[in-house]
Formats: sequence, C-alpha cells, structure tokens
Amino acid sequence: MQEILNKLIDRYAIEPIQENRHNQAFVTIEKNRLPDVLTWLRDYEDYTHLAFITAVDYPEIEKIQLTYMLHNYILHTDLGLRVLLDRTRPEMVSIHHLWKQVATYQRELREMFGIDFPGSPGLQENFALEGWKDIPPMRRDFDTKEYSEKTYFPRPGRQTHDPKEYMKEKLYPSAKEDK
Amino acid sequence: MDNKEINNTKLANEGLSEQDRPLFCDARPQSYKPLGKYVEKFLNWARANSLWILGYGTGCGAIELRPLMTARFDMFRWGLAPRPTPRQAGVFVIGGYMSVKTLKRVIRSYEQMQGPKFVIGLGSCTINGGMYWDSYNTINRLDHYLPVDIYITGCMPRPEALIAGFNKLKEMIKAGETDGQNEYARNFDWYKANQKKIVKDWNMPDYNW
Amino acid sequence: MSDRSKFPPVIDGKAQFDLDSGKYIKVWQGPQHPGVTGNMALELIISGDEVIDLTTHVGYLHRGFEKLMERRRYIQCFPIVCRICVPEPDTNEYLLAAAAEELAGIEIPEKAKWLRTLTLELSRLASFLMWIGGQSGAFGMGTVAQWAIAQRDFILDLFEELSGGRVYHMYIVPGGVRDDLPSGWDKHLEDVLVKTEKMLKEIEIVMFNNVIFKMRAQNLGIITPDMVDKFGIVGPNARAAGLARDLRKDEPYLIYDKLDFQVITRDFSDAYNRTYLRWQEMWQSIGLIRQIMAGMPAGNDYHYNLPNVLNWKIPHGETYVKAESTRGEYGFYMVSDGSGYPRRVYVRGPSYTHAMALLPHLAVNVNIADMAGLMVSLHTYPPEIER
Amino acid sequence: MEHGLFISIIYAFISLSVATIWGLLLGGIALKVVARAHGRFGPPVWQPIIDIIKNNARRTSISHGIMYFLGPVFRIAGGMGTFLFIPFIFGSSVFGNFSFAGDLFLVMYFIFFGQLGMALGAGESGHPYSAIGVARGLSQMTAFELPFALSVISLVIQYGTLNITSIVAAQQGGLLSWTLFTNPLATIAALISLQGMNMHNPFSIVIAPQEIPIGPPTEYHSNFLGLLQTNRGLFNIAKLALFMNLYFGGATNIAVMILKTFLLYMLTIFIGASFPRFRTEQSIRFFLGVPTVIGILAVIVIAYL
Repeated sequence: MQEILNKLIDRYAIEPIQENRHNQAFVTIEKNRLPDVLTWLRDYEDYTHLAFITAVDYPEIEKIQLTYMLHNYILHTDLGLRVLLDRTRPEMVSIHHLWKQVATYQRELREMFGIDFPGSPGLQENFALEGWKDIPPMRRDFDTKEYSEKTYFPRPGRQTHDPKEYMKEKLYPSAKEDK
Repeated sequence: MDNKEINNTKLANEGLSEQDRPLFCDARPQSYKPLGKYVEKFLNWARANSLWILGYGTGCGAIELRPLMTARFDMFRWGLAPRPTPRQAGVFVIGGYMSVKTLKRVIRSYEQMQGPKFVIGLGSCTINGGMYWDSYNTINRLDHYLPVDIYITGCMPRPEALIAGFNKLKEMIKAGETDGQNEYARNFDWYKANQKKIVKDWNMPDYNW
Repeated sequence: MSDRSKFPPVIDGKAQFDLDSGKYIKVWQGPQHPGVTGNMALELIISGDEVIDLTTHVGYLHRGFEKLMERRRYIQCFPIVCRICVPEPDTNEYLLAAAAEELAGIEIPEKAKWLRTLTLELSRLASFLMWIGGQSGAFGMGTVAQWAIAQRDFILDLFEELSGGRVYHMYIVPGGVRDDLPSGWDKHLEDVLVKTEKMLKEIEIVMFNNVIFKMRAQNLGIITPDMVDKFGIVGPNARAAGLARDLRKDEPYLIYDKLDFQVITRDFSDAYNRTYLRWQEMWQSIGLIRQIMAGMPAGNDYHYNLPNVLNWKIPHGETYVKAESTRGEYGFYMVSDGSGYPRRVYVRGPSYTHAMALLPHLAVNVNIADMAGLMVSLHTYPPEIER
Repeated sequence: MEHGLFISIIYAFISLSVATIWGLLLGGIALKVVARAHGRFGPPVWQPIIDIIKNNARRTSISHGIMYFLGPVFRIAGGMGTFLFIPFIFGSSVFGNFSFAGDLFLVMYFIFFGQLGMALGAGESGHPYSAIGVARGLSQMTAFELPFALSVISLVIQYGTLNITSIVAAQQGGLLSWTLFTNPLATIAALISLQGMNMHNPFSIVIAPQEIPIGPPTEYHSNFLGLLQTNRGLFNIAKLALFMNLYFGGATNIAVMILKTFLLYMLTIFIGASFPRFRTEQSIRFFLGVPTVIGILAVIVIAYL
C-alpha cells in the first residue's frame, strides 16, 4: 500500500492522504488530473477493477466530493480517489472510455446529484427517476420528508417521537411518575 | 369521494401526441350492473374459486409469492394461479412499496385487466408508506391511486397471512362486496387527478386503449 | 461472441436502427414479465429471433435508501438496509455493521464473528436456491424450480427460529448479533442440510445431465477473461471465467481465514458453467456451515456493549467495506461527519455492472428465447442496482 | 350411419360433451400429477371447469378487429372437426361420430386448421409476443407434422385404407394385432410427434411463459379464453382418441377409452414434467432428425419388406 502511495506522491505530488486500514487508502486529486491518474493506475499499477463512483455532498464548504474506488486484484488493496467539485455548477471529466460500466454511473450521478459529465453517452437519459422536476434528490438541501408529505397524501395519524425521550419513557416509566 | 353520476364525456388523452390520439380509446370506464341474483351468485362462486394472479412482482412482496406457489404453501389448492398477462389475470397483488415509476406501469396493467378485478395491497408500505414513509420516490397510500379490496399488513407478511388474505377476498367475492372496478369507474376523475399529480410525464392514454 | 457486422452501427452508445423499415421489432421484456427477475425492464430490438440491441431500464424499485439513511440515526438504519436485497439481506446488515464498527473503532467479540459468518453462509445458500429456481424456470424446467424454492423455505424456518424473521432477519446489529443460537437449533440445521444435499444431488441428475439443458445453456453468454476487468465483473461470473477472485479468500473478513475451503473456478464462463459453479458453491456453503457449527466457540459473549445507541455518534471518517455475496463483491461506502447520522452511505451492488453494462453486451446475437436464461445466469438482482 | 340426421346431431352433441368434460378432467388430473412431481397437492381436478365458467363470466371491453374474434372460433372449429371424424368408441352408435371412407386425411387437415385460424386471430391482436408465438408455433407445427405424416402413410400402406374405423377394425384381434406391435416404428415416430402436438415440454416454446408470456393467446381474455380452454379439453381428447385408434387398438367401450387416453396422456405429462424446453430451431432440428428417419424407415419397412 505504502509503495503505491509513495509513487503517487512522486509522480503527481498528491496530498493529503488518508490511510484507513493496511489495505485501504484515500487520496485527494485535482479535478483535471484524474483521467491521467486513473489510466496510469489501471494500465501500469494493476488497479484494474473500478468498484464504484459516487458522490458526497458538502453544502457547508460548497463542494461536492466524487469518490472513485479502485481495487488491485494482485495486492488486494483499495485505493479511493477523491475529487472536489464546485457545488453550484458541478462538472467533471467523463471517463467512460476506461471502463464500460462508467457511463451508467455517470448517468446516475447526473440524475441524483446534478453533476455534468460532458461527452458521456446517454447522459441525459433517466436512470431511476422519471420526470423528476425538483432539485436532484441526493443533494443535502433536498428534504425528502417534506417532499413526501407534500406529494404523496400521507395517511393521517403518524406520530413522531424523539427517540431518546420516548425510549426513556418506555423503559423507565417509574422515573416519570416520580417527577 | 362522492358517487356522482357517470358522465360520458370523451377522455382528452392529453399525454399523447396529435397523430397518436385517434389510435387510442377515448371511452371512459363503465360501471357494471350485476346479472340476476342467482346467476350472479353462481358466477361469484366461480370467480372466488378461480383467482388468477397477475405475475407482476412490483416490490419485495413478490418474494413471498414464490414460496406460496411451491410445496410448502401450495396456493393452487385454492384455485389461485399465476398468470403472465394482465388480460387474463383477475387479481393484482401489489407487492409492497411502489415507486412512482412502477406506479405508472401498475396503472397501465390495472387498466388492461378485464373486470371483475381485485386489488390486494400487500405489506405495510401500501397502507401508509411503511418503512419508506418519508421517501421521495415511493407512494404512501395505495387507495388514492387504485381501488384496493384488501390489505395484508406486515413487512413482510408471511405466506400464511397471504393465504388468510386470499381467503378473506374469496369470502368478499362470494358475498358480492368487491366493487373495486365500479368504484374506479365512478370516481375515475378523482383517481386520474391523483395519479397525474405524481406521475409527471404522462405520455400514455388516459384509460386502456 | 457478439458479432455486430450485419447490424446497424452503434453511434454514441445507441444502435442506429429504423423501426419503420419493418426489419426490426421492438419488444419490451418487463417490467410486467414473469421471466425477468424482479422489477426491471429489458428493451429489446429484435430482427427475426435474434436480439440486436438491448437496453436495461431500472428504477422501478428505487426507494432512495441512501437518502433515507442520511436522515436516520445509525441504529435506525439497520431495519431498512436489509430491505435492499431481499433474497440475501444479511450481507447488507453485516456490511452496515462492519462499516459503522470500523469507523467507531469497535472490536466485536469472537463468538459474534462466528455467528455472523453462519448467517451469511446460510443466506448465501438460501439465495442460491432461489436463484437456481429461476435459472431452471427460465429454461422451462418448472420441476427443479419448485423443488429448490420449497427447500429454501426450510432455511427460512431456521432463520425464523434464530431471529424471529423469515425474510428480513435484522439479526446482525452493530457490536455483534442479537441473540445466541437457540437450543436444539443445530439439530434442525443438520436436518435441513441433509435434505438440501439430497436435493442438490437430484438437481444434478435432472439438470446438469440433461441434454436439452446442455443444448440451451452451453455457449450462451460467454464471458472471456479479458472482459472481466473491462466490465467490472465480479463473483461467480468472473470465477467461471477462470479467475480465482473470492473476497472470502483474498481479503478474509470475519472468520473466513479460519475455515478450510478452496475458491472454485471453471475455465469457460457460459451459462452452463456459471450454473454449475453456483451449484458447486452451494455444496461449499454447506461444508462451511458444518465447519462453523463444529468450531463454534462456547459461552454467550456475542455482543459488545455499545454506548447509548439512540445518541451514538461516530467519529469523522470514511471507509469502504465489502463482502462476497452470492453475486460477487458487495460493498458499503460510508462517510461519517461526527454526528449521529451518517453523512453518506453508498451501496455497491454487484448487479450494477452485470445488468447495466454486461447484459447489453452479451445479449447481442442471442436468440430471444434465451434472453431470460441469459439474464438469470448473470444473477442480476434489480433492487441493489437502483437501491 | 343408419339413423336419421336429427338423431345423428343429438348423438354428436352427446359425444362432444362427454369428450370435452373428460378432456377437461384429464387436464385437471394432469395438473395434479405435475403437482405431485413438484411435491405439491395441486388444484382440484375440476379446476379447469371452474376456470372456464369464470372466464366466460368475465367482462370485456377490447376489440382488435374481426379476425381477432374469429381466432378462437376457428380454433374450436378445428377441435370439433378433428373430434367429429374420429370414431371415439369403436362400434358404438352414440360415440361412433361421422366416420367415413377418407376421414384420416380430413382429421389431419383439421389438426392444422385450428392452429392456422388461431394464428390469424392472434396475429391481429397486434401484440409482439403473439406474433413471435405464432411464428414459433407454425414453424414447429410443420416440423412435427412430418414424422406424424410419414407414420400415417406407413399405416395406410399397412392396412390399405384411409378409414380410421377400418384401421381400428383391423386391430381387434387381441393385443398383438395392435399397430404398436405390428408396426412399432410408425408408433414411435407418431408418439414423439404427439409430444410436440400437445405442446408439452420439451416442445413448449410456443407458450413459454418465461420468455413470451404466454405466446399466441396473450391478448385473449374472458369469453375468448373460455373458448380456447374448452378447445384445449376437446382437442386434447381428439388427438388422444386418434392415437388410440391408430396405434393402440381403439376402444370398444367407455372404460377402455378412458384407460387408454389416460395412459397416453400421462406419458406426455411425465416427459413434460422432467424436461426443459427446446428453442424453436432446436425442436425443428430434432423433429427433422431421428423421428423423421424412423418415419421413413417405417414406410420403407411396410412397403418393401
């Protein structure tokens, strides 16, 4: 694991690095260098398996983080590449030519996070949603509960408890009586 | 939901393009009157003893329909059988949660089924959303979109619960209490408005074809 | 091997065909179609009996799990994750628990590891039985399907005795498992295993020695070894192509490093070999369950005492944990921001690439009668694609 | 036939009703037997009859044109035509039906006729699965007709007649005078094509519910489906009666008829329960292979040896 991280630092001057386990690490990469790094990792360092691409929304720092998870079947190590995108108009270089399944991941990310991947085939097609008009649902500022209550005719009678208080009441009813 | 007089105005079929519109049916669903008392009773007996389930697993509830077909529970004993096409099926088992995308297909399948037809809501998700009550993509109450005859609660309902549900449905059919198709026809506008509220791209005819 | 030479060209991921020419028909298989596993749709363009283009449509089961988990506390996530994959829910439970434990730095007791492995293997067996029912049914062999799914019911009985739930067990919780084995359970387990072995032997006679099954399944949907990395193929589909990739062996989690087993591979990944490989893995699973029961540690230390789970805050971190499910590498990617709620949980289902990228590639040139068999032989399962 | 027209019609009606009900019960028994192979109890034996009552009572609001309505009518006309020219019970005036000198050819034509009518009707329903099912059904039918036709030609040479009643009469001299023993090659070829004719596994690709749900009758419902199901009972029994008459010595009373048709049907059911299904081109290749060779051998053996 350390070997590949050293190589990455030498070649691309990448900082910072977060090492999780002996066989898993996450590194943060500049947006435009990513296809280069991915191609190098895939073709020369045996990180041949792309496990997934996903995104994490950080509205407090106005960024969306993309995570590309690679796996090396010889050393059995995971390498997560993180890319931070601007949150207002997120746009990323498409890597659909590297792996066949990438186009679908990018289609999903476009739909769920509103990230644009220019040039990715079939990007504008629906993945899971159909006729979605609201803001992309996986953004943090989209409130699914509010949307559901507004749209889907909730059946009246649902009660919501604060779990902490409710469990205290349920488990120790005597404590309440004492008060 | 008030039982208004059926109006016989044509359906607009607004979701279709200009050139497709003449190809599709624009008649409203009609409610049916029962035949003579004893004839209807006999036919209801036959209907109750030969329930054909539409083979559409809309959600995770479909997984308990498989054991129901096999040796352990053997639903064929009660005259229940799966049927692959909606034209021939009579019972629609909504297997749990329903996403908006599925709901659109479910409405089509339901409208393609020929009456008398019955709907079973399987699992808590069809009653009030269940586990997914706050999800942005699953409906909360099935009875706002389709007339439901019977609900089976649980997540998952056990096959025994399903059998009990089917037996209850049979009793209701024999007693002539299942009026789902007529209810759908009577309150057609209300159901359509609810359906169109959540199915955003309505690119299909309003009823059947 | 797919040969597109006599078909219209593919431009920008789309086959260019003219439906009005009368040479092609568009046929939808699904979502209302009994041959499709679960609720998904295949949009086929066929010319005669031959499929020339396929598009997989998913999203019919999208419930937004990842969004729902963002507004649930860690302990509240547990009842919903098992619903992501219905035939094999325990992998989800284990992975969410493993991710939370890794981020929180919790070391679970030894006995809990054994019990977790036991449920994982049992659910693997149940899932494979469900699948072999679908595979034989897709080729019109209803008898095997009935046997296998009826047999699976006995495993569900064991789960019910163990956890109280038939389909969804919610047995694996953070910090360990919910309960010890009930008394007399090992005897019931052995009964079921013996019955399952008997049935598996019968399946071999009826299915793998059947000339018609061979005719249908052999040379259907061939996966070559060089395709494996290009498409991100994992699990039995890759192992049938001769690549010994099994997370249980490669990166042993739980107690798999203490168990004695070999990774099963075949040298040619077509529908027949994939079926046979999974059949062999069922035997392997039975062997592993026996090993686990023999080595099960005594005592009842099966749960680590967590802090108050209703106010359980997990420190800032990011991890990816994975386990070998029946379909291959199943993973949970969890990002925690130090609050009581996960910041992001991403579920990596192996069916994602199998259904979305691999199936459209393999379907070209396949007879439309074989489509159901081909799809089931990849063991795709829609809910884990769209979550 | 000695009696007048009116009596003949009544007799034909009785014969048709008995055959249909026995055919439907046989279908119910088959469901039971398959269920036992699956380890289940299965539906009650009268389940097909309830299904037909229910289907006829269902409502319909669908039209696909005139041929669509006529499809099931052609189908049941084919079934009735096949049945009415086969002597159901040899020597009986009620169940003797309209046997005449050249009826074997007419029966073989009627076996085709229903399927063709159905193909036209199903084709007009406009459903792609119907169209695929029709294409599969017709191509498979041409394939299984070949060994059957060869087998029949062999019988015609053997007995020197085209009349089914005469063929049955020639087999009345005890067990060993059955065609099964006098011309085993023709019997084997015909039995293989019976499996295809009944569309049981491995030749069930036409109605394969996992691939094309459920083939030609995809759009048929309510009364139309009721007609098709009635025909399934009747047509089945007609085919079984034909085979019983041609190869297994016919039946002189109703008990023998029930026993022979039952055993003959169970043969196809057992094969059907234990096999997966062929693809269309595989089943055509199969029929044009060994069964056709057996059929040709049967003709050669009878004609020149």
